[in-house]
Amino acid sequence: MKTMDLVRDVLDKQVVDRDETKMGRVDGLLLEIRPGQPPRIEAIDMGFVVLARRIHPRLEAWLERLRRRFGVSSIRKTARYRVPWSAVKDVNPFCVQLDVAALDTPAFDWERWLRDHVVAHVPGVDS
Amino acid sequence: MKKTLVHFELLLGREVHDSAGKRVGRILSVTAEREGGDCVIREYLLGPAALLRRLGITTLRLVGFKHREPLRVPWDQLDLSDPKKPCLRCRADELPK
Amino acid sequence: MRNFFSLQSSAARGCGAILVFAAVLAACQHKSPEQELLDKADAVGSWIATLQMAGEKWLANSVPTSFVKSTCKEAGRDLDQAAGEAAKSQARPEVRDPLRQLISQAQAAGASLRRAAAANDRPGAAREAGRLSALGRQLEVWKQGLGPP
Amino acid sequence: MNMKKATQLALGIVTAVGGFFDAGNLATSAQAGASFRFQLVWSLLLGTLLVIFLVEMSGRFAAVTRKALPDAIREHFGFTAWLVPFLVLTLVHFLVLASEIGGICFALHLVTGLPPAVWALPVAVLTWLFLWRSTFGTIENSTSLLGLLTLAFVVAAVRHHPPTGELLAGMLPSLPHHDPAKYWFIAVSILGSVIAPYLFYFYSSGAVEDEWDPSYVNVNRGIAFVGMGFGSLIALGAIVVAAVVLAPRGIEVNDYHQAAMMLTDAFPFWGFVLFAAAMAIACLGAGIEVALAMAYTTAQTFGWNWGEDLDPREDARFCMVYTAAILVSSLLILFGIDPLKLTLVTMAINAAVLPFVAIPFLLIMNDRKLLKEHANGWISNSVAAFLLVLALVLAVVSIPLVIMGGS
Repeated sequence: MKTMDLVRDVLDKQVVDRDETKMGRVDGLLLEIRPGQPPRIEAIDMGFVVLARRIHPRLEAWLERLRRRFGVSSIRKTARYRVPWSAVKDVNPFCVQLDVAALDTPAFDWERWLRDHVVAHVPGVDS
Repeated sequence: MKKTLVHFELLLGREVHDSAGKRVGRILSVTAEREGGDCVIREYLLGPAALLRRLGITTLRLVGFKHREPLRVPWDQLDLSDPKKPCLRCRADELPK
Repeated sequence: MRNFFSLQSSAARGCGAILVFAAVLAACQHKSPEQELLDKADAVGSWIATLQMAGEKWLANSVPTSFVKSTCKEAGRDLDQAAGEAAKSQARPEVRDPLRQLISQAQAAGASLRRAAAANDRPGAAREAGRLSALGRQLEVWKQGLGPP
Repeated sequence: MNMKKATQLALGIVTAVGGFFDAGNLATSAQAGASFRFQLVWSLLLGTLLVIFLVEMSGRFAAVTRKALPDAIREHFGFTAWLVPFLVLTLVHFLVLASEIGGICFALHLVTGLPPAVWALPVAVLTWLFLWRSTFGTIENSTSLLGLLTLAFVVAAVRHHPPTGELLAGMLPSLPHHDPAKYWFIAVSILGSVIAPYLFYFYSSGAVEDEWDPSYVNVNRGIAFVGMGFGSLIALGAIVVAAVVLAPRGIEVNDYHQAAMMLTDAFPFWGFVLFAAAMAIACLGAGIEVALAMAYTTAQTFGWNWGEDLDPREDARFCMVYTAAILVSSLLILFGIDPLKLTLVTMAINAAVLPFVAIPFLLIMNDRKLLKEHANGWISNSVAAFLLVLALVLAVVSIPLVIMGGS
């Protein structure tokens, strides 16, 4: 895809990792404004704080404070995860594919935390 | 040099004024191209027609809705130095058709 | 996106208008005390019929005893409420008092039916079912006496 | 059509029959039949016609784009536009789930005599276990095969030989002779129970789980028409039975106890147990579908990994959503909310939130870039436009009706 509509084809798209594991959505895009050159996409923003910003800047500030105060250390980063555009492998009508492994990224912090601390303790799930 | 960064998602829906201060329309769609490893912005599309185009709605034409072309603003004509108040570097009627 | 926000806020205004509309409708729905009693009587009649059916079905071995007991309990609760509201009604006494009488008889019949089912007293249950059936007919007569609304 | 698609079609139809009839349908049908005999059949027919078209659309969308509805709606309209419908639908789904759990609890109360509130937590655990342990396929097959028990209402209706003339007359809308507020409240509730929003989110996500592709468009059409048609036949059966058994005795359904003896005229010995079993199974099947619909919608909104076929360790967040939803909604029943009143009010709210479902749905079904030649044609769009107008009217009238007519 050479020409695309950033709103239609990139923003809010499903993000998948190398193995096509769903790891979140393009919650925001960061543009770099360059003098004399067209703006380029610097990075993809993912996470709750980014979504909060889209609703209202005050909600973002509030969530950010809450996160700093109560965040469990292992899931602290997940509220905001920024991936440089250079990590994007493919943009297709179905998803935006990144050249990373979801499990190693902060986007999967919650998933990992729930798996290790909740799901693993449910009787009947062999760990 | 420090980079000037703008949150793209916050640009959407912002009202654009031209150099004479006249209201031109809201940013509702943005086209971009991939250049090597980069992805760069080409045009900003303004007005309700841009929204309909983005949503792929063509049926409204059947019920008599006039199908207008969205207003196209090339990347170099939009001043984003204050992302909350984007404005044109020219007058609305000077935009290339 | 801002377009959607304005859409949503107009939707919120729409909801406000609906609530006002509802309040106005509710205010217009003002009923006479006799009319309110008649509405109450429908619910009472429905419970009387339910109790009668439960009794008859229990006698026919179609429903278990526990069901009769819990039905009587639910009916008792609603009938108590109806009795309280009828007592507070502003309707004319010659209209209101026969209904209060009927409700208290229905309460008594429900309680006896419950005891009869619990004690596996089949003749007793049959008697109560008959009594409920008569009460249902009396309620109809009372409704007719009140005339068409 | 190959063998796999034929089985899919058969299974899909059975699923639709099993999944369609739930606490809402049972409650509204019983109330309609008991209070207005056959006069509200038109509302059921209208709802069925609309739900057939909507289910067909949501399945077609999933087959062609391989995306489920919530997924596509967020991508298409953006997060801010989807946020309000998402929150509203989550709240409604929560109430529907509580209604279904309440229905199972009441059915168990009928059989055991213990109060429904006692059953709230065990039922929650049972429902959750079902979801936690099984794959999408087993859930579909087991609940829907058992769901065929609800056909008892149809058999009973036939045994009663309902008056055909009156039944046919009920298929056309008419003004009530008494209690207009109640009449319209039930009419709206029936529409809300038939066009339940969770159906579309569940059905389209299920189609993605079953890996449908564009070649399934016709299978989907068959499932929508036959399955939803059969499902509403069961609801029709319940209206007829209530009209023949309860209405002549003067019983109105303001409490589930008043509906529980419905089948004992047609089946003197088994009727009572059959009612309880049909109710429990219908509500369990629907409860599982609603809980899954909630998990699908949330996971897709935020882009989490999802799928009922995955091991809970692979989509922990998805599993946590249905776990929390089941637990919290069972609390409503534990605290002793009357299941029937909850169900009836929820069905009216279902109708009130229909615009939130209908508007994005109809816009997206017309996107030719996404759907190409499978985008809505003029028939679907006419039905859809009608639905939209109806949905807006319902949204305006249903809240006042809840206040006035809700018993």
